[in-house]
Amino acid sequence: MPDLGKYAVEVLGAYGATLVLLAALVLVSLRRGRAARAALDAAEAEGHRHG
Amino acid sequence: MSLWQYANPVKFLTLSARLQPTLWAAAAICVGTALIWGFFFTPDDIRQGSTVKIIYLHVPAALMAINAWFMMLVTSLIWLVRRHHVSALAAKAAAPVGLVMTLIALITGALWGQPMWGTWWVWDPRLTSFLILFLFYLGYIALWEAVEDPDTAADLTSMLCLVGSVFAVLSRYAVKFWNQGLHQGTSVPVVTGGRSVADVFFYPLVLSMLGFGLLFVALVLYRTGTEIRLRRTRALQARMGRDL
Amino acid sequence: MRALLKRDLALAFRAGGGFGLGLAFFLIVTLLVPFSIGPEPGLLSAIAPGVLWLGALLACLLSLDRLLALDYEDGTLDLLATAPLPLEAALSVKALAHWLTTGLPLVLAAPLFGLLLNLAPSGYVWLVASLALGTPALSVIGTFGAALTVGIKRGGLLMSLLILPLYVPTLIFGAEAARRGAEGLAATTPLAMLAGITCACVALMPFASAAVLRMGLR
Amino acid sequence: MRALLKRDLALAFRAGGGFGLGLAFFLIVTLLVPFSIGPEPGLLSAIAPGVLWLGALLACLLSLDRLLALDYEDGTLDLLATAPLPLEAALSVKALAHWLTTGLPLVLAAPLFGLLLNLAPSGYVWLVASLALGTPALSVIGTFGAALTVGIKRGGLLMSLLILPLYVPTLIFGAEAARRGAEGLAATTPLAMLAGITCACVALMPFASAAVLRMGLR
Amino acid sequence: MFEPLPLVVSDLAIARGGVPVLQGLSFTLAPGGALVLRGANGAGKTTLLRTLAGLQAPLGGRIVGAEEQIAYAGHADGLKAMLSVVENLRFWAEVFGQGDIKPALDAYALQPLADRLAGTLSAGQKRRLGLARLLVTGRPVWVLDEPTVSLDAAAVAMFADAVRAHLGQGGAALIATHIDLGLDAEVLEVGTFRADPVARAGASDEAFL
Amino acid sequence: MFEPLPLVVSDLAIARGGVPVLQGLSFTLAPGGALVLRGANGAGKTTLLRTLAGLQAPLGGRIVGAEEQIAYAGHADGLKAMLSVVENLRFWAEVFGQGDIKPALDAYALQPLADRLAGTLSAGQKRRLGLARLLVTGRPVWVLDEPTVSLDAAAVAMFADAVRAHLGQGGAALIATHIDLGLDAEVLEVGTFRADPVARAGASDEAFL
Ligand code: HEM
Ligand SMILES: Nc1ncnc2c1ncn2[C@@H]1O[C@H](COP(=O)(O)OP(=O)(O)OP(=O)(O)O)[C@@H](O)[C@H]1O
Ligand SMILES: Nc1ncnc2c1ncn2[C@@H]1O[C@H](COP(=O)(O)OP(=O)(O)OP(=O)(O)O)[C@@H](O)[C@H]1O
Ligand SMILES: [Mg+2]
Ligand SMILES: [Mg+2]
Repeated sequence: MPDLGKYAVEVLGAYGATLVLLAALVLVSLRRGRAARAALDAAEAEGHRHG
Repeated sequence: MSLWQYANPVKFLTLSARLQPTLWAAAAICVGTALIWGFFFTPDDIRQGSTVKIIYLHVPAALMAINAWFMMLVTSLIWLVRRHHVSALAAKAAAPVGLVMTLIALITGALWGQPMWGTWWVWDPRLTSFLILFLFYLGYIALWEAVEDPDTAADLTSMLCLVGSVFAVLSRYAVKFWNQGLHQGTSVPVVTGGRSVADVFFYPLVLSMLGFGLLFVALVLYRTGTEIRLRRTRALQARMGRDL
Repeated sequence: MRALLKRDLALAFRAGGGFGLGLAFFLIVTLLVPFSIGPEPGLLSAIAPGVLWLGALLACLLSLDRLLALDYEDGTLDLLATAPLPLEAALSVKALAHWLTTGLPLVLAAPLFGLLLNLAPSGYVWLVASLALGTPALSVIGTFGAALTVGIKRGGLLMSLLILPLYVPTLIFGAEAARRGAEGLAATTPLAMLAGITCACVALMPFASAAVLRMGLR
Repeated sequence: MRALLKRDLALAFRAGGGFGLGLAFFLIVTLLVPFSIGPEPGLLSAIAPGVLWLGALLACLLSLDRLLALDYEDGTLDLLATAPLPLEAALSVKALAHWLTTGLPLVLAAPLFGLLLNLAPSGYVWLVASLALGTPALSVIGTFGAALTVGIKRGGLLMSLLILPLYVPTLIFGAEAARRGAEGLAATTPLAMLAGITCACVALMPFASAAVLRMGLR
Repeated sequence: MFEPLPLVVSDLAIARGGVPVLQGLSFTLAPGGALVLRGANGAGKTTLLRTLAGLQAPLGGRIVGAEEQIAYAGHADGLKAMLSVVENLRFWAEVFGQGDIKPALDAYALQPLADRLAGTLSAGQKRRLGLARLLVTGRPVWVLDEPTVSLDAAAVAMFADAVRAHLGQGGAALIATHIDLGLDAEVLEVGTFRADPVARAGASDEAFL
Repeated sequence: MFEPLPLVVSDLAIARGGVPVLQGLSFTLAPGGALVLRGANGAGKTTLLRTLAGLQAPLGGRIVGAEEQIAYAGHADGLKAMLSVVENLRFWAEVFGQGDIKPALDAYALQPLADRLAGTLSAGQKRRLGLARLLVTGRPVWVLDEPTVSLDAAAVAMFADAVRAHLGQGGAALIATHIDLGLDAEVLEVGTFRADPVARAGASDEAFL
């Protein structure tokens, strides 16, 4: 851990906030993507049953 | 072989599925390396102390925030002129990414401002322009959400993007006229190649910018795929549900 | 086109119409400012030009809300879109009617409201000039926003969100001109910029609005 | 009643609904203030509490516009008036839904906006407290105004005009509490007054609103 | 099974916009009975039905048995464009304290549309949803203003069936309409109760005459 | 007297909300002819009429002779509640460059209501005013979506007379309706052109299938 001096809060805050935001963005994207995939698979399966 | 063939959703999905693993891996490696390098292995600046480490987050995020809007402008134009659905959906997919990048730039900037300028926020032209950009993203996303019919939504948001871009440029001039500002000038002018940042700070910064760029591309490809699947689901359901 | 203008004006003057209400809103915002920020005359006169411009902008924005929404709801827009009148012209006329019933009264009443806020004596001319040059742009840009959100229920606030960033340049140059005027500085540059923005908007925005409206009606 | 609350919240969160837009409007007003009155930090921090209160009030006001109007237009109000639910309860619930989707987010976001306007550090607590105590009154009084103007096309601006005077006491005490807090003075008296106003309004206004609405539907 | 009192209207006089429209109107609607209101455009049918539903006050006369008994359906359907068919119906069911919406969906063949947003329905589909709402009110007296507007023949038959089932359960219905519904109902011609324009009894302007 | 080209529709395909509704529709509407559209609720009549009026784009096929020829009247009447009957009518007459509104007032017996605000009319009176608007457009091809909703028998007869007179002058009319108008007109059953849900022609979602 580097010595951040008197600016530790700001620097750590900046890194923390950025990583949290990026992680949230990626996770939300992945969750939505999975949901969309599942919905599509369900719709396609049903479509085949209907002919 | 025309480039436009990738405007076909199926072709697009196939290609993007092939590209994505590489992109995600490269993005993770670049961002990870750059941030670890920047955070642990660069010295403090004489004037700014350890806050200089924020640059590896702030600048790439700011860059991507602007580029995302630019990309949306181009894809919107493609949709309006050639009506390729993938293009419109790519714009839709990019907006939240741009919004988050803008937010990161604003937050890291504010955190940087507190030690450097003694205040979280000043009405500096660059900062102000960014806030306006943030609003544009919000409005653009809200409009996508509010319109029921997907093609109409694509049309309307594309027009908003177009008109909004003109006004964004205008705002930039207006804001500069209104207040001269505290913010740094550009220190990495791509055109001239000259720069005002020492090499120790510069290399991780470039790596970080590359990483953020790759991350942006990977995210947009993935999210565009999601949008395509949602549209396809909708189409299938409509086909089955319309039995009246 | 004359018919449309006449009708919009007639509707504005009828009970429940928009005329005078923009003005009233402007008045009330100006009145509420001293209540909310306190009554010191020095502070008030420092912020007077800005508050007046902001009030004018908000009054404009509020009255835009139903510029097209009412016509959409009762089917008039569909019928207008099939009428021989080009939609661009119809929207220009509607923007003009909006300006005549909202912007113009604000311009004329602004000096009075300036008194309420201790505006510096040198500021009146510039305030009126900047409002007169700037409010047409507000109406025209607003029409674009209204066309974008037509057909969206509860579109009013979404419209505000979409329009306000578009209003930024007009507001900056307008308020800057009024402020510099009040402080006795040269205000011709921002005024010229303002005039430029207004001319460009009046000439070009109706096309964008009509395009957007056609998409929205579909 | 639960059903009504659930429905109103669901509608607010749907596309085109009101949630977040009040917040956006608040943001935009705060943003436009520096554009119109200039960027000096000293001036800004002097007017910050007042501007924030005024912005909250206007955001509330704007979103009230269609609180009842939409339900009136599609006939829901007629049907609700004939339902077993007393109209007083229905209107209280609607006011509650309005506060949850507009007032509460404003309260939570206010500190952030305080940053933009250089609010003095001691002011944050008082700002949030005064908004939390005051915004419910704004929603309830606003419901009264909406009931008063239901059925009037383009009633939005008329409603603003009618409501704004009713908002004055709330605004005065609220802004005063926030201002004194920011200046480090004792702010409990205005805060107590504000709490009193809110309690009285929440308890009594729904009866007035329901009475007025019954007349308006006729 | 309902146990409603009969709806008894005696010597009713009503006005719209301060102008008397009908007067001297009396009728009794017994449980199990239906009454069809007829009358030219502007005769005052809508005004009468709104008065019975309690949405406006009568000028004179008495209405007994209406309070909390009436389910009203007017020209507008009270649907939210941004809620789905099921959500719209469930909302009204909850407001009226009823539980199950399935019978209502079935009666108007709305199952295939159940998850569509109400705003995307066609005119007739919207109307069907509006009529289905009556079935979730649990109220005995239906007061309907031109219920069959924009319905096709099949949907009109659904409506007639629903009314018949309602009457069979001891409900009652008062229907203003211009077309023939194929219901076995008494007909009331409102035109014969037209308010006398000279001896205008008790309009709000009367005090000035 | 009009001299319109016939309205020729060939192989038209239309969609609503991105979902194809009708396809393979062809017909010719000659001057002096009337065509009645029939079809169950949700069959796509409104969508078809809006497409012909140019309010939405077709998915495929051609429409010839519609431009600037069509007067459209949809579910909503386009009336301003705060303008009087005469003012409403005169506005549309001016927009369409016509002069005289008296024939229109007479055709629908609106003279007694001439100075009333449109907002105070009854449902049927409003509709009459909405139909009177067609007479001041001077357009040869009337495209009407359920024009007789809430009209009483007398008003339906007025409407039928107005259509007959219009056809007699060489005009043409395309009318979607669920009731019998007593007009001598061809009938087009739109149900037979239902878009095939599997072989969907060119809907906006098609790219995704
Ligand atoms: C909320 C506040 C801030 C915002 C919105 C903001 C915004 C931006 C933007 C948009 C850029 C990209 C400019 C470009 O690439 O041309 C940028 C770059 C930069 N910012 Fe900030 N900034 C903020 C605060 C700060 C602060 C407080 C500092 C440090 C004192 C700072 C230092 C820098 C530096 C060094 C660059 C790189 C300039 C370059 O190399 O191009 N920023 N900022
Ligand atoms: N504000 C008003 N002033 C004067 N007359 C009015 C006013 N409002 C309504 N009327 C008239 O009252 C009469 C009754 O209207 P109502 O809506 O009850 O008729 P209705 O029988 O339902 O007709 P429709 O079959 O057309 O729906 C109409 O003649 C109408 O024109
Ligand atoms: N956004 C949408 N998504 C899916 N289907 C839709 C959408 N909007 C409309 N539809 C469907 O399109 C079909 C055509 O509707 P249209 O309004 O043209 O019917 P119509 O023939 O006029 O019926 P009506 O007689 O009831 O007025 C309907 O089945 C409707 O439910
Ligand atoms: Mg009626
Ligand atoms: Mg239809």
